Amino acid sequence: MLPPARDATSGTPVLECRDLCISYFTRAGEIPAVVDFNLRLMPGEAHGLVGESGCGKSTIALAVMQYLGRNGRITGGQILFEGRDMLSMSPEELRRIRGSRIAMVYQEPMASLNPAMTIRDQLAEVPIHHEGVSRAEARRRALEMLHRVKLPDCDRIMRAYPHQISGGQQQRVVIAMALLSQPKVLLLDEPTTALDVTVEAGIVELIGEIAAQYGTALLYVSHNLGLIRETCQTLTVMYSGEAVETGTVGQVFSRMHHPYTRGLFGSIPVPGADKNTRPLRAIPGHLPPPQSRPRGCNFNTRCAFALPGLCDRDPVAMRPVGGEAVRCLRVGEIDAPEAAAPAPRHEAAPIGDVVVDVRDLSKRYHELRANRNLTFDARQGETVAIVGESGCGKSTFARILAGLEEATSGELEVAGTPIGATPVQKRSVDMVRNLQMVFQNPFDTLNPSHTVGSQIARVIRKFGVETDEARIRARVLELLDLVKLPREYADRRPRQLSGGQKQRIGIARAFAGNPAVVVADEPVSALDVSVQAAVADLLMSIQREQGTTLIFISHDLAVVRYLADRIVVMYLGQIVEQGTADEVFAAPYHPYTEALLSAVPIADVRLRKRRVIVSGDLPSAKRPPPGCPFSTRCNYAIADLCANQPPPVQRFSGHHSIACHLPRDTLAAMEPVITMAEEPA
Amino acid sequence: MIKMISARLGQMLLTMAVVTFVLFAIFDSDQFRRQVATAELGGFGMATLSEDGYQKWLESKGLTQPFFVRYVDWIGHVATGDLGRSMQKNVAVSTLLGERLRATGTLAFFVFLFMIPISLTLGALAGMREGSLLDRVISQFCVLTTSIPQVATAVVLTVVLGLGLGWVPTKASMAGGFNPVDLVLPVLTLLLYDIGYVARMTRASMAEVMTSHYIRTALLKGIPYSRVIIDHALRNALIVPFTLIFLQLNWLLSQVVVVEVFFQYNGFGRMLYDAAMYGDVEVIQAATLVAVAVAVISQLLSDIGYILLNPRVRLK
Amino acid sequence: QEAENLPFPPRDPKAQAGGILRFGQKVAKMDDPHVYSWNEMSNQSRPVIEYLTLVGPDNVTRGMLVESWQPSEDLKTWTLNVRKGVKWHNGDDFTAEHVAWNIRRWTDSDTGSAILGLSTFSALAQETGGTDAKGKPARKAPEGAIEVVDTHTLRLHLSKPVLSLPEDCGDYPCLVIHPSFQAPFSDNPIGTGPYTVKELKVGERCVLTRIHKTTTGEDFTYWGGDVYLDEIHFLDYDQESQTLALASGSVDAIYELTSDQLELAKGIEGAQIGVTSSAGTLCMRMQVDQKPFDDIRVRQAICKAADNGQTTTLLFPEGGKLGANFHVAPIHPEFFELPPQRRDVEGARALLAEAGYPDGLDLSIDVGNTDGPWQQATCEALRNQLADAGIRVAVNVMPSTKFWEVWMDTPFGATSWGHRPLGTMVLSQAYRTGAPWNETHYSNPEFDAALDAAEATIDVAERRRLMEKVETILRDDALMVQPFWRPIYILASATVHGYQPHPARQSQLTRVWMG
Amino acid sequence: MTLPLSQDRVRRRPLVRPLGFTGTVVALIALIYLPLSLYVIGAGALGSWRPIVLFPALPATLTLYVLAVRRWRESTLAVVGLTLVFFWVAVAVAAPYLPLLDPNRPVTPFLTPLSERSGVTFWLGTDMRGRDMLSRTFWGGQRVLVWGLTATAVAYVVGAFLGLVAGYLGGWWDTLVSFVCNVLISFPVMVLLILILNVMGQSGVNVIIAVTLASAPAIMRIVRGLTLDAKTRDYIFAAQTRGESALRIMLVEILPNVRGPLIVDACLRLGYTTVAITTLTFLGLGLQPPDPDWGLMIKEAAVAALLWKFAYMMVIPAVAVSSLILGFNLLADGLREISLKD
Ligand SMILES: Nc1ncnc2c1ncn2[C@@H]1O[C@H](COP(=O)(O)OP(=O)(O)OP(=O)(O)O)[C@@H](O)[C@H]1O
Ligand SMILES: Nc1ncnc2c1ncn2[C@@H]1O[C@H](COP(=O)(O)OP(=O)(O)OP(=O)(O)O)[C@@H](O)[C@H]1O
Ligand SMILES: [Mg+2]
Ligand SMILES: [Mg+2]
Repeated sequence: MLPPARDATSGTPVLECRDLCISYFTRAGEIPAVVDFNLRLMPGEAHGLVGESGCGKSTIALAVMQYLGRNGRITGGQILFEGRDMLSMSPEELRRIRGSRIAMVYQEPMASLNPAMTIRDQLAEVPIHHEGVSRAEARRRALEMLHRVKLPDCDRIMRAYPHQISGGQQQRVVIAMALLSQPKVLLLDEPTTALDVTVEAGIVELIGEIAAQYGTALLYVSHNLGLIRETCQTLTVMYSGEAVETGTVGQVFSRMHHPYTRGLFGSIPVPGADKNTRPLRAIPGHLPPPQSRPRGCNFNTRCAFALPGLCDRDPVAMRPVGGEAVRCLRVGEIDAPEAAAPAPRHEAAPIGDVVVDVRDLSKRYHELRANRNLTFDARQGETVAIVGESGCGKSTFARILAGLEEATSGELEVAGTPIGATPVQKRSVDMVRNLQMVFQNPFDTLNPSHTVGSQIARVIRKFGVETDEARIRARVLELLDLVKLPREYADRRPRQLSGGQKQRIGIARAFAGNPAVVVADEPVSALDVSVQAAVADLLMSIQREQGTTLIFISHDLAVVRYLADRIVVMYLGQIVEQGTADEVFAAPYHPYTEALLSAVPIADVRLRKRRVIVSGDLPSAKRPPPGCPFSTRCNYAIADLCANQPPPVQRFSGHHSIACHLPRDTLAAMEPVITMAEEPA
Repeated sequence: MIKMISARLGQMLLTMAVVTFVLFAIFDSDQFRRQVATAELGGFGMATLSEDGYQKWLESKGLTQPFFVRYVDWIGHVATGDLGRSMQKNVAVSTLLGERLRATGTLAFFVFLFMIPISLTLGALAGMREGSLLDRVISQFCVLTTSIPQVATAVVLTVVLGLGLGWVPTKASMAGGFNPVDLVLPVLTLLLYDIGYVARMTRASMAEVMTSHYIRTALLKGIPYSRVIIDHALRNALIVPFTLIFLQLNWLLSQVVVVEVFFQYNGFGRMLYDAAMYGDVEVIQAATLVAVAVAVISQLLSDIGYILLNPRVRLK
Repeated sequence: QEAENLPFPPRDPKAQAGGILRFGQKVAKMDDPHVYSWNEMSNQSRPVIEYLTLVGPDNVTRGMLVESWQPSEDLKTWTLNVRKGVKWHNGDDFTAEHVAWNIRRWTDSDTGSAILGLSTFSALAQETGGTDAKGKPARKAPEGAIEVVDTHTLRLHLSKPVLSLPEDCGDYPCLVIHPSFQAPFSDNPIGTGPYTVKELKVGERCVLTRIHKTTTGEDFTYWGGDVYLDEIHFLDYDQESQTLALASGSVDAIYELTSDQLELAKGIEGAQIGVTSSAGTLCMRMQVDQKPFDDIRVRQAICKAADNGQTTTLLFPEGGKLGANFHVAPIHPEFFELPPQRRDVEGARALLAEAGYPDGLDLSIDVGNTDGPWQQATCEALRNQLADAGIRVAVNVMPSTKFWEVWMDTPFGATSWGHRPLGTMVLSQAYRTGAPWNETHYSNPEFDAALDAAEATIDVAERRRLMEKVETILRDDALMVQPFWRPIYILASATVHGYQPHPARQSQLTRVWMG
Repeated sequence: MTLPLSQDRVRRRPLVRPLGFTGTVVALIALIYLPLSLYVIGAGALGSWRPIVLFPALPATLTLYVLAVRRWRESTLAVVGLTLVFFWVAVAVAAPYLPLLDPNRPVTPFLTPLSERSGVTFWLGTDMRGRDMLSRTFWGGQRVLVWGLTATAVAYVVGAFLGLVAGYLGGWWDTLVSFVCNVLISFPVMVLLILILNVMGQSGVNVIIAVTLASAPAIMRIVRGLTLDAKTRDYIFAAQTRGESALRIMLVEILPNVRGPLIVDACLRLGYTTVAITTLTFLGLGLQPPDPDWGLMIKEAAVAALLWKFAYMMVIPAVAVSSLILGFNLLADGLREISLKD
């Protein structure tokens, strides 16, 4: 499926970066965003660029396009396109190359399409301006290209404006636009991050096919190691403006050398691992901003192997290790396998009585049914995860639980008290205190105008946990200890904190009143992987200590698998499958669960994945099909039946139930999606 | 769309009813009737007028009837197109209003004629390259012109162009018939501020569009810069200014008061000012109806313009 | 063919007929001439309808629609000889009956005319029994008071002696209209003058045009002889804008040049400025029955602290005449010159302390700028002067209509009094006990008696002698600070001839010509 | 043994700290604004205190200027704007103590700038009544500043509260408040001001009412929009899930966060209010004489001094008022620029 990797040492690379240095010039001074970056991209090769947010990935992609905005400048090195230095090209030459020989696809498809022009005009522009063809010819080519990227109903899409088509379709259009002139190099800057996982799977597949078909070289920028593993042959891991490790995917994923790469892998939840048997190991500390990088190795302040006097002295150069290059002074010494030993296991917390009991809960917004007949429960000390893609009604449920919305019908009991239709103002202080929320967006979760300490203190005061000012202060400091933040942070304002730190404060705030139930609505999905691991672990450890019931909402199955005792899978407002984590991850599957599982990119080379691609996008929640909500995209759909009849709930073992029309045996006979590979590649 | 239009027009009627009711109520006070009588008869006359005489005078003006009767009457008349009579000017309000609106319309026409192309061009040029020298010059010019109160502009223009250089008449009463040269100063006064304002808005809109990702996409598609500006940037950047231009109508209605009073131009603003100072209720009422209608309709036009120009909203 | 005893200036031998005069002033409506409240209204009407008598630019009153008059010995019965040969625009002959009709209307308080405040007509009217809210009686001329002797003779029987009948008849609203009158006058302009109203757009323009035919189609010859202008266009300009309009050539003459604009006007090439003295003034008067002005020492202190000389030079350096706080002007025939009073700040302080205000006094004066911003400036000057004596005055400026509502009621106000041809006229309208415009609430029998005596004396020299007492009482009672007599300025371009400033600001355009 | 004490000592902080930056600024503004408004509005009631009430405002003005410049020094626009505004504030505060001639005493009319008369130099000349232009210009800013600030502040309190109510509570509240504001907005501003002032008479208080009625709807709309945005933030949900009262959420959770755009808008609106007050005075409807006032100076000069050689009489007040408005506008631009950079 993927084109075989060519020999990277022979022939002219289509794109080459030599000792590339890029800086942004701001009023704070020069920000060296990228330092000493090298890259050789051979024709037809797919190269991945991974790293956490802010490490300079996009900067490299834009530098290749020679488009760094007003304040960005290439301060050193060369960029060679087919052996020619791009820095010495005239603007007109550059213009000719852009969009025809090198093309780029961006993260947010909606933002990269002109809202006031039809898709047709935006596509046709490319051949018109690059090849001088007639408008009709240009349109013909555009249409053809839309067919190639497997868009349905191409004629309609040609005439549509960007907002009239779905996000997945927009991304395909953007890809079609990039491919129209059959470029030699295609730069993809996080092309799927804004999309739902099942849609993402389709796009990733498409990119792979296209690369194979056109022989285009790909530079694939992503923060998702799994995605790189599935799409590229070679990769570069970046940290804080520098490449720290490059090599082929096989080499790097199976025997990584740089401590950072290892840390990164250690913090990614892998399907098959859970919080008790294989806790994640977060990298300590956080990414230093470009203007305050440490001396010596950029990673030395966070590295377990850093040697004072060695790693913190001089800049470190890339050095070859096997077929790879690694930017580490101690690369040989620290390769011992014990370095990767897993962190200690935790005892599973005891599970108590049912605390949250949901029966037939529905919520309508006018004609839109955000939740339909939800039924499940959660016990004391248990983590129940709700997974599902955007718009399936996860947050709606959380809001009902928190009393911000009222259920339209059905029951919701917490500790025996019905609260489904009681808004928060009408709930008892005790109930409010016992039911707290952790929110998704770290930038929004704290009020930017008040200090962190005062926001926690307010909760303590409000719930009457403490009344004396000195003791409130003491409690605030204790809570900061609990979430492992320095005590001085009490006087800081949210903008002085990083995303992960904010999320910790959010957690401290939620737990300030010792709640019995905490609802966490996507608490880690906006965070970088390394931070994600730390925050998720924190949540788990507090839960363990306090015996809290945690309702964990996420769209990321890997995270969910890692944390949850039980999983509830939702699609378009309905529960399609629920059971313990193990049950949901093993066959039988609901076809949607199967697709969801398959769509999760897996970075662990020991795991094999069966590919299940579903077509199309999520239908609008306003007009769900009358039968099974998934019937429009289901590969197994039974004609007439699925689309029109609501599916029956089939019970398998204990808690495991699946709402599906497929016969029990068919379900039971499903192959597992993820399996252990016999031998690591 | 039709729903929106009718809803807005309904709202407009409601607003008109409320506003005219409030005005009627305010002007119904005894104090106000006396003020009108004083304006009519003069201070010396009022001092010699007997109470009977005053009552007779009120009666002759139809002011003795209870207020709601007059209001309902007035509404009835307005519904049939009769806007009443100006006490101060002794003509039918509809005639007066018609003439004055035409005059102000002429003024507005010239203001818009120059303002639209100039301000859009300036704004687009400035916004195209944010932070460039051209941008700085245009922006500062705009801040400066929008900082000078119109009374000051009017005075200075009169001194320089009217008296100093003697190029144009200093007053625009059009007493000797319509004379386009008379319009120079009022139009210039209105223009100076308005150009600055609209250009600033255009610049902001353009600058925002220029930083958008689709402009980056277009440039990196290899489309020539000029085509990117014309095909991609302007099309989006001018949506806001275009809708803003309709809203300027409402703004203009307010600004013409100062300018028309200063330049003695017989338009809507001067009429309203005179009427307000005199307490000429029916003129004020009629002018208010116009003002409300202009406000609502210009808002409506601006919204419709926005919808039509912006496919994102249009095709929802 | 020029008739004798015409009230107009003699005709200019160089005069050319024809042309249009563009005259800048506020264009007001012409509703009911008898209730005109602005001079501008009468300006627009004067070429159409006329007075019984005309007060000339020289402050001399001459017969207009009445040719002559004879008072009785006791000044209570006046015989008027109506001019013969005068025709109305509708072809009717002008008769004494018409005059009687007009006078009846003037004296009916229901008309709402300020004319009733004039001595003659208040002496002609009697109370009818009804009263108004302010307790003022309704009034009307009784049967027999206005006696039509024959078609051209009229006899008026007044209830008390009045000296100023001819002057009163020339006051600006005393225009003589046809009994068929229906408001608004502008729609139905029947008069006796040489012009008729062609177009009126209030706030824009008023066009008067020569009348050559009566409405019945007969030839119309104006009784007053030569008239030169074909048309008179009154074009609407605010007081402040008139000068500029003339400067930019939009008008040929303006109604009034304000003193502020004198410098500006001098700078206009070829423009002629006309000046005359008038008996118009600003009275910053105090109500004698209101605190703290009920204490005469306070009033005297204020008068002592005021510096009228300074105010005069400040406001009207060219043409202003010094006032002396008794409201009779040097141009009045009966003016008696009292010895001047010196400013005495210390004396004022002493009086104040005596009156119980050793730390000074806080006052507020209402001013309405009814004739222009000079009124406010006068108050400000007074404020600055009084400050020296520890009297702190807040100048409360209000729009003119607001001021006219309070002018009779405010304890301390600045009222602009127009020109009266005789000194006694204004005294009897404003300071006599119970007079219609007695804004000071002054009531002094001694003063009333002295004024009666003066008003009963037809001989000017004798009257002047009698005025000494009147003026002294008024000045000693310290009713007002009346700092100056304002000059009247007009402005016209060089092409306008025969346009003269008038002390009562009546623009008399009959003999004006363009050349 | 001495441990608690020493800890205490460590905790002690410099004096301005407990107030914080915002607190210090608010205190300084109060120190300037209150004496100034007392001086201008309550002149009569002050009696013999009048000459000294402005003393505390002088150092406060300087301190505030220095603080503000240091805070916003990164934006040249903001610094220029601040300098213009503070020039006039300083002049307004210091006017009683500067060696100026009495602004109301006539000397000689029509003295052109820089001319000398009996040993006194008239830097800006005298007006048509012979009053010193320099002193009139300096005194003239006081009332515009005081009434402009007061009117804008009142309009803000009213508008912001309505906006919070309409935006946060929504539903009927929103419908009602929005309708009333729409009604007011459909009046052209100048017309509204003229009507109000003509109906209620001319006084500073009525100017405040008029400006409030004219500005509050627009402020309400802005605050409503910002509130609608803030309302969807998680921290508001967090407050709601704590069961906080609506009033507290509006005032404590939302209001501080909409402050940024509001401060920018307030600077612009101070400019508009200054224009409005000047224009109203010019039309004879605003604040009334006796004291010098820029609008009035323009008005008087526009009548009397329309000659090239006398143009200084209206150019000076026109430049004065324009520079103040320019200051407000530049400040607004600068602040917006800074907020965009963050
Ligand atoms: N225009 C700019 N001006 C100043 N600094 C910038 C600019 N653009 C990016 N940076 C800084 O440069 C560094 C690299 O940014 P870049 O966008 O390349 O990171 P990235 O790896 O693409 O991150 P992400 O995953 O968040 O997209 C960051 O620290 C960023 O803050
Ligand atoms: N207040 C509301 N009014 C109307 N519709 C709403 C409202 N809130 C949510 N919805 C709709 O209800 C559906 C479920 O929304 P919800 O926010 O619960 O989804 P979600 O699963 O949390 O999605 P995401 O992953 O994007 O956060 C969506 O279609 C959404 O548009
Ligand atoms: Mg990026
Ligand atoms: Mg959600």
